[in-house]
Amino acid sequence: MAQAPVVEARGLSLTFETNDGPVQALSNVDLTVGKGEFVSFIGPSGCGKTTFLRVVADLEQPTAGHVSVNGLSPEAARRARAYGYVFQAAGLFPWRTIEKNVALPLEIMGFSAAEQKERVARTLALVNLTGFERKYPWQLSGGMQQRASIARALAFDADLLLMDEPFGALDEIVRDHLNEQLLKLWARTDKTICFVTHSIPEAVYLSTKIVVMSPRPGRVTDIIESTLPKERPLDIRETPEFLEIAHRVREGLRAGMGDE
Amino acid sequence: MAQAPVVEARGLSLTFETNDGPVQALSNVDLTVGKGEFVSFIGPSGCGKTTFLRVVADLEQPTAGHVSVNGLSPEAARRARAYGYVFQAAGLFPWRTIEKNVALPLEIMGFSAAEQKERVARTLALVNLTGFERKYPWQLSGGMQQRASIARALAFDADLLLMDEPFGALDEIVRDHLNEQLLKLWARTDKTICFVTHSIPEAVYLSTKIVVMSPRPGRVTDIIESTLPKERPLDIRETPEFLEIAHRVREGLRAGMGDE
Amino acid sequence: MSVTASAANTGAAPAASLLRRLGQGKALPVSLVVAAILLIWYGFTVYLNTPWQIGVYERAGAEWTAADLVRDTMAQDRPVLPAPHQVVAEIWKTTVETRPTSNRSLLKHAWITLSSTLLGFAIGTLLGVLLAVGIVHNRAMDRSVMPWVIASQTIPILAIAPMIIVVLNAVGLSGLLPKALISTYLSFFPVVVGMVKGFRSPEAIQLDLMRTYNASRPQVFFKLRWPAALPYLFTSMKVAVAISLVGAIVGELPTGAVAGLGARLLAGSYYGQTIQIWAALFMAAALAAILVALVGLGQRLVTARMGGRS
Amino acid sequence: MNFAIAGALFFWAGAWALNEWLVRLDPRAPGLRRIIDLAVPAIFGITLLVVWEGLVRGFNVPTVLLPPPSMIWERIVGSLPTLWADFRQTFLKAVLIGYALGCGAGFLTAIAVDRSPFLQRGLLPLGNFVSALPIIGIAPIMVMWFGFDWPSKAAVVVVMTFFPMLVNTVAGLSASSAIDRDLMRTYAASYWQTLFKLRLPAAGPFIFNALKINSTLALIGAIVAEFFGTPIVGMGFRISTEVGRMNIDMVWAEIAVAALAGSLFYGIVALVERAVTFWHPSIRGG
Amino acid sequence: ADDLTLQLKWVTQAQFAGYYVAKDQGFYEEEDLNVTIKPGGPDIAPPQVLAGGGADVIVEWMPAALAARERGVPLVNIAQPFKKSGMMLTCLKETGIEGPEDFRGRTLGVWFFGNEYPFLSWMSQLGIPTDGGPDGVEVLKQGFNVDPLLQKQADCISTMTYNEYWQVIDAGIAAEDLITFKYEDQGVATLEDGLYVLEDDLKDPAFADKMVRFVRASMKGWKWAEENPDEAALIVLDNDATGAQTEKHQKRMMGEIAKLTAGSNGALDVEDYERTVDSLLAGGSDPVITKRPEGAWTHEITDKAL
Ligand SMILES: Nc1ncnc2c1ncn2[C@@H]1O[C@H](COP(=O)(O)OP(=O)(O)OP(=O)(O)O)[C@@H](O)[C@H]1O
Ligand SMILES: Nc1ncnc2c1ncn2[C@@H]1O[C@H](COP(=O)(O)OP(=O)(O)OP(=O)(O)O)[C@@H](O)[C@H]1O
Ligand SMILES: Cc1ncc(C[n+]2csc(CCO)c2C)c(N)n1
Ligand SMILES: [Mg+2]
Ligand SMILES: [Mg+2]
Repeated sequence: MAQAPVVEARGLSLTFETNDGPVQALSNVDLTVGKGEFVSFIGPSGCGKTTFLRVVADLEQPTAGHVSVNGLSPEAARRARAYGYVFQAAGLFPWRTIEKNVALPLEIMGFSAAEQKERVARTLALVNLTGFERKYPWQLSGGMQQRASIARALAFDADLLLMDEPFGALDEIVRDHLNEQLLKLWARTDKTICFVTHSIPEAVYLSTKIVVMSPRPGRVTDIIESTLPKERPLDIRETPEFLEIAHRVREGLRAGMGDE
Repeated sequence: MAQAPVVEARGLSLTFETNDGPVQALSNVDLTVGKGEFVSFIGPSGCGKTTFLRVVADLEQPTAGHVSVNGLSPEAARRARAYGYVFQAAGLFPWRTIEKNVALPLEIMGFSAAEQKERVARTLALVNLTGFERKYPWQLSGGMQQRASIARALAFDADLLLMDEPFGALDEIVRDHLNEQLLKLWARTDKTICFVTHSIPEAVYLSTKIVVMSPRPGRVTDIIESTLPKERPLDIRETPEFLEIAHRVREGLRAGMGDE
Repeated sequence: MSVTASAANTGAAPAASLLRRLGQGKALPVSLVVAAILLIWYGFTVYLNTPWQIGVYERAGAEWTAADLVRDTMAQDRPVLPAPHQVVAEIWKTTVETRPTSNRSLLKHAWITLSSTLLGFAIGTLLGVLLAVGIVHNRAMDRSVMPWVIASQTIPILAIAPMIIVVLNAVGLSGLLPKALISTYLSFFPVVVGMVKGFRSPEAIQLDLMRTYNASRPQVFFKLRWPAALPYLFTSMKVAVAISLVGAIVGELPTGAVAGLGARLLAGSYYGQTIQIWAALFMAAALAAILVALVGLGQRLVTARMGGRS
Repeated sequence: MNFAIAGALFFWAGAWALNEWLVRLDPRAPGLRRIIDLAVPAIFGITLLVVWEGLVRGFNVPTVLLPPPSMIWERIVGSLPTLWADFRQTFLKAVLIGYALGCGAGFLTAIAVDRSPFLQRGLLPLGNFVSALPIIGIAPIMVMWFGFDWPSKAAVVVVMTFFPMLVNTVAGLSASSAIDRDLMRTYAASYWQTLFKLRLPAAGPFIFNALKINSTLALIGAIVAEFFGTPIVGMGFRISTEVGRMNIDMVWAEIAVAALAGSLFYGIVALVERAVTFWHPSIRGG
Repeated sequence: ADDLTLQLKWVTQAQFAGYYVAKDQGFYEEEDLNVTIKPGGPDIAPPQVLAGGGADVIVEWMPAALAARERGVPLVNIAQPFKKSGMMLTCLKETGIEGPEDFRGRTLGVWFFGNEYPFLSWMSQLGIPTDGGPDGVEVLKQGFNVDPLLQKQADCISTMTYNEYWQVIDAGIAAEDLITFKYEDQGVATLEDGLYVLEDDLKDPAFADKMVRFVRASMKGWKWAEENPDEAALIVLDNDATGAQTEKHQKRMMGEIAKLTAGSNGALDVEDYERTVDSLLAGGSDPVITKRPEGAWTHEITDKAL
């Protein structure tokens, strides 16, 4: 192995203690994400996808097992600002305008004012929100808020992106557009991306590797390596190869559901 | 026309005043939704779908034009508890457990305790949340929260359902399952449903009528009547008829985007 | 104390873990902070009492050393600042060594003050919540009452307290209630301000949801506004209970200052008995701390029952 | 005699009806709206004054107990220089300075308590302890320590305003939502960055609560503190002295000044609040 | 028995021993009276309580009583158990003050709340302005205690012969280190602790009769207290609900009080009254009272009582 894995999980388990007993969210997850990979996570609602990303991001402590990020502990990686995170809910600050929300990580990381301005404008354009810079979050539609939160995570150009259903509330056209943009960005910059989605075509179209998870306790039931080329025009989605992979993913999902 | 329309909009416009100028969210919308129809709204993010539902629900006042619900003003209809509304964000009360959240409208509408219990159990089962009755919202995954909010809207059995991207955060399998359940419910009870979605297949699979909207200011650019039979097995989605309608919708969307 | 003693017996490792546990509990931090404060306090005792003590030496023409000075500054009868142990001794003397029924018992005075504090606090909280409910639900009240509620708080209570008491006496109210009403007067305000904000804190989407159910105002109130306002309620109540105590003490002056911590403070102050003042002050502060802690306990219980996470 | 009472009650009923009608108008024009917003409390206030005048006259209440508003007004007009001197001494010096220091100290203590879990457990209980150091106990001590002039009054105000600020800021600092804190964590934002960019803005509504409560508390504190030794100027001095001299109209004149100043002070804080926490549902309109 | 409420001017102390003794020894009971004694405090204006119906009769100083009369509370003196004034100004010798002429430029502590009248009229008779300046005196509103003197925040403070003066002594300052200016000696004494009622009440014969019995019993109490000062002090101590008074202090206070009540049988001495009024009227530009009061006293009660 020439390159150290970006994310490596070994025997990872996580149990939440709740008022009416423990909930096992992750059970014995093993996974390796190499540098430059685009990994999609797919699995039924409540199977632990978010929880896995949160463990990687050092927002949740595993009850057993081990994770490393860029060879570091999740905490060290977080401190090194190794990743950008797009949450499942937009989580914009109501007291900041859209542009200020996007500028937030830039301010924290100490970018110059000019650089901030340039990056905010660029990423807002990327997610089609030019013209809404001065609006407050509650003045945007649900999809627009989600796009603003994507822009916020992209703005500071982390090498690892953790994206939790970023395109869930978007229409097909904007989604296609953003899928393309994301792929371009990925191809251009050699970022590593962990991407949660519920859309099988989206997962197949974007990923080099698709992780299929099964519910309660969340386990990895299948890992499908994509055979698609790195260059992917939108109409690759009609090729038999594409449909074949999509079929495998669907089968994997069904199998995982079956044994619940 | 034997039956009065359930929702009727004529020349409906709505402009929001914001700190940096007015935003026109709806412009001159005309639409009729008959009793027992299943109408999907599809359109790019920020085109006014949510705003339209909110006007019907009497949560927003149009700046021009006219809407009626069951022949009444939106306000009168709201007072008559004519509809159930599923919001785009789950909006569960954090201090209530899931079952208490679902029971909320039942409490308000004065159902007996036994009836409440029965209905909560039934609708939670419908959305696959049995076993999570006693959890608090923040102990659920994003998709589970969304399902809880769907259960809450279904619990009191309104004749008109306004659903704003109810299945956005759900995986394909759960989504298929809920799609089927919703269709069954609709067929069985003769409810009228207004349904916002970003998924073209979903819209085609579910609807008797698909309303395509275009962005800023939100206008209705196309209304497509479905020719599919009322009885719809899941595999209807592979029939040519289905694909033909989906194609029309996609074209309609593209056309709407084009003239922006 | 006994905890540390038993720790010493059980060996080093458990002792270390016990220390850690103590560090996580309140005991250790509180005692450290208290120790720091005591140290500073003793310092100030010597510093502030020195000028007077030197005067005494000079008038007596006595020889004195630094050690004498330190000892004597901590043993004055009417110190500028009494030493902590003098205050403790006074408290001990007037609580433990005195019959609780005696006029000299600090416990008796504390109880008298406490009873009007609690009564005033209860009425004040109730009144504050009711006013907030009115203000949130009725535009006319919002517009007209709120400014005057604010103005009412700028009236120095001590100035009108005698008149209140005279008037209340004239209509046949005497004893506990007039004093309690002064507590009420001070304590309802933080509750109004906090609860108006709290009742208005539900998110738009939550209110919209209730609207779609055509929920009645009481339903919106009890099922949404009230639970959403609870964090504000408890914060307000903490402030209110503390102010209530101040009100009860202030209220004891125009009622003839016959009994209660306020009367005690006043008498101490009238006769320049600083030690007695500080003892009463401490008693009052301890009462306040206990009351605030009780409200905090209620807060934790209720928050736990409501899902326990923001 | 009953003519005055009946007249007052009649006026009250009329004004009430007028107000109910006014708030129901709800005009679209913003100018008219503003006028109504001002008119309603004004009418309410005028009603209070008329009822007061009527009752005092009607029941022949001795003026040493409660003078009628008209008499108080005459006194205000006749004693402007005295009122101004008292106002300067008490409000401009003791209240404002004490308020700034007390709110500042409460705020900083809350931050310190928040920053260090050790202090949180060690200092917060003691903060509660300070909360009710009764004003009549500390006022003489402050006079002893800081002298007769306004600094001792400001010190009393500091002690009085400290606790509400402490409690509210501590509560406010835990008001940000879990997901927002997680977001800041993903940026590896420093404690101070999280504080300034997330937790303080989220705490804004609580902090302003304290600022509002304290704006009136500070005034009460400064005035009451002057009962315990002062140079012979100041609102509290005047009030206690004139009570002793049976010049109750002068007492109420000072009270009127206090109420006016306090309300203005509160109003300014409320305006700043609207500007700073514009995003909160309670202000955005819920 | 007839109910009757007495409002004192200050907290429970030997200054009011006569009333407590009368109650304790059953003198009021003998007169078929059921007397409630309300202690005062720094915030209680007895005339206000009287006007508000909270008391039937009050203990008040004459300057304050006459001032209140001018302000519309028609107080009438019905008895005057105190013959002499106990007020004085106490200064530290080390300040170099030797006589009233040295007051200029000094800081003096004065009690307000209606107790400032004797001081103000004294100063105006001396021609010393009281609004600061190098030529006048700097006046401080003195708190409840003698701290300003001990802390050297004031050059002189107001004291009563029976109370604050001894607190200064108790604080460890020797009498030789002090210089005192008694109002009696300065010829500016005004009458202190008298009994006052509302003029209108007196017109009611039943009320007047009650007052006769009250004054008779109270004076009996006072004489008893003068003769048994130590027992009287203990009775006062029993009635102190704050538990703050000390036996030593109250016994000594009783001794000093006895010196002030001696020489009064309870009836107002008209000469003393005139002297007080003259002193108050002599206030220059800002006199305490503007015109000679009429009907401010009566011998009607004492004549019947004694
Ligand atoms: N803070 C928590 N406390 C207790 N249980 C939790 C908590 N967070 C998540 N869970 C539980 O852990 C499980 C996994 O949740 P997670 O959010 O990872 O699901 P997910 O795969 O992201 O689902 P979705 O697609 O619906 O977002 C769920 O059963 C959920 O109830
Ligand atoms: N409260 C508001 N104030 C100002 N502008 C608003 C407000 N609510 C919505 N808008 C604007 O109205 C337009 C339509 O919003 P709407 O929420 O109806 O979109 P939508 O079709 O539901 O989009 P999405 O699919 O992203 O949810 C958007 O441009 C939005 O910015
Ligand atoms: C605010 C205040 N006002 C007056 C006095 C003084 N005072 C009132 S009655 C009385 C009789 C003697 O005890 C004395 C001395 C004070 N101490 N504090
Ligand atoms: Mg999730
Ligand atoms: Mg929407």
